[in-house]
Amino acid sequence: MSELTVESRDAGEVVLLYPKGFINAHTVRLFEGALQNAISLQRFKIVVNCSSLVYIASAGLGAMMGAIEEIRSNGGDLRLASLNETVQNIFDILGFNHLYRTYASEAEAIASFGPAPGAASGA
Amino acid sequence: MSELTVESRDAGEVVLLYPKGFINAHTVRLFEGALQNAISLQRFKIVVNCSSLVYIASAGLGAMMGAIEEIRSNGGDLRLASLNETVQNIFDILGFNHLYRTYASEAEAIASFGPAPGAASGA
Amino acid sequence: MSNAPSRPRGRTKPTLLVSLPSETAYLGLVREMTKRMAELAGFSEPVAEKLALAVDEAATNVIEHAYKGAADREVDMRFEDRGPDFRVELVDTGQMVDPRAVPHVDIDKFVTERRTGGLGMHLMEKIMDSVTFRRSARRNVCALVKHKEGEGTSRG
Amino acid sequence: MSNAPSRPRGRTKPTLLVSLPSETAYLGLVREMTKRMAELAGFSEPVAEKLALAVDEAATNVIEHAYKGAADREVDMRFEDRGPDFRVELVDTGQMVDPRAVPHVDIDKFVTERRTGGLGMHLMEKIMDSVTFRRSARRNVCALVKHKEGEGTSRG
Ligand SMILES: Nc1ncnc2c1ncn2[C@@H]1O[C@H](COP(=O)(O)OP(=O)(O)O)[C@@H](O)[C@H]1O
Ligand SMILES: Nc1ncnc2c1ncn2[C@@H]1O[C@H](COP(=O)(O)OP(=O)(O)O)[C@@H](O)[C@H]1O
Repeated sequence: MSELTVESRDAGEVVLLYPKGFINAHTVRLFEGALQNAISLQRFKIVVNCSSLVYIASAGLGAMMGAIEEIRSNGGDLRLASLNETVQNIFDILGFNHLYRTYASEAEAIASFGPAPGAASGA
Repeated sequence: MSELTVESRDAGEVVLLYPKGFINAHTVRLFEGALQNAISLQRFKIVVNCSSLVYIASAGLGAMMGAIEEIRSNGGDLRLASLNETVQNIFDILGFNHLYRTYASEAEAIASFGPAPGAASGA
Repeated sequence: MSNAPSRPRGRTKPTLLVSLPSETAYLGLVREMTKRMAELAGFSEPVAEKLALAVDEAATNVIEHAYKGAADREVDMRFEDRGPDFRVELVDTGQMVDPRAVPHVDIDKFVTERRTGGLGMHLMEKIMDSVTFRRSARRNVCALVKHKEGEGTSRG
Repeated sequence: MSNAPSRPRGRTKPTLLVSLPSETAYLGLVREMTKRMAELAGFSEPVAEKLALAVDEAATNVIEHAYKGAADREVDMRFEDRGPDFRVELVDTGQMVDPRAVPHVDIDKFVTERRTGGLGMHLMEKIMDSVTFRRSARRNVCALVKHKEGEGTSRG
């Protein structure tokens, strides 16, 4: 049974994370690991695509809180895309919308980091 | 909470039933009601489209067994379309494949009843 | 294996105990719990779904036969991950089941004779490795066991 | 039915009792059970999902704080549909909780100070109408209550 999987992909300078399933205190290590992995690779522009994230308990929000300081102090950010209603709702309850930028689509979240250096010269 | 809904549609002489969700001893009355309704309207050519049927316990199979005699003795039949793997499996365990004809698609199940009288003249 | 009163001895993994009202409205919960416990015990999803069906059938029988449909009684369930075995017990205080009185379905006859009863028991026996009924201390205990090593070669 | 001591008196609807190991592996089951029990009590699916989150948080706290992560203890849960109230109790035999010692999160400070703890408690309180802790007979009881009439106007 895999209650959670987290895939990771590159989109230029941006790292995309795809948590799929349920983040609770049991599965959160996997999500935390994916965040820490990006950080250890010095990849600080992170988009979490939440389109397949069904559920997130406070443990998952804590994992983001635990990483955000380091991410931002290195000129990066953690931004969220495609939250479903349940997850959006949890964010709202906690006032996380003041803390994290969320976007309706992955493309918008990626674009929010500005044009990639490669893209500018390659046009 | 609706664990089961059963829609009914007409396709010429054939009645299509769309059980959606879970058929168990709690929800089976609804399925039984849909079968009995078709029978009471003298509609004996019945296709149960199982594409949204997630689960069927013996109560649901019992409901079909309870109706099949009357359906067949009136020149009709109860045929099944688009069973998912779980449901197909339950059928196999019980040897129901000897009792009921199953089809990969709804169109095939409808066609198995032969051309509708209207269709033949309308061509 | 089934002479344990109710607590098993030794290194049995922790157990889930559930006590629920004898209402068919709870059968969906029984199905979900069983599926999840089977997955936690290591069964693949398709097998876990079949185990959930067997336990649904057993719980349905307790409600419909042992309690004759009375909705104000209690069904106690125990899920155990016993190393090589996944074991589910259902306990009721209703009418006694005489295992010899329970009709065994001959599925070929079934097909020709078109009976409607007996399907649940047949499913339970096809899916599980063992299905036993016993009476102890005025309670009926139905025990369903599935061996883990047989998972891949499950008949069901 | 049963004269079990743990049964509440009166016309309270039948109750679901669950006893599970103090392992985070069971949190998914806790979530599913709560969602289903909330739906059976009449809450809409979105509200039932929030109630499931609150109970997940409470169970997580029992495992992580009361039992300090020990996986071999027991968490007892009771779900009750008390007419106007949906009530879930979690009982543990672990470390005592002093409700006054539990830090209340000021979400605005939280945002500026970027703490990581306290989120679970905050969610529970936002979602439920009442969250109480009490100690009785060496057991900790955490009771979560949601009024049904408030469903439509749920703050969460
Ligand atoms: N838990 C039980 N308590 C009492 N009788 C039972 C129980 N389970 C099964 N039986 C008996 O066995 C018969 C066959 O059960 P089953 O195969 O589930 O079919 P059905 O429930 O449709 O009759 C029942 O009709 C009943 O007489
Ligand atoms: N069931 C409990 N038993 C003991 N202490 C608890 C319990 N629930 C909460 N606490 C205390 O309250 C604090 C806040 O809990 P919570 O908001 O869930 O955040 P976190 O668990 O992330 O610390 C915990 O750190 C703990 O000290």
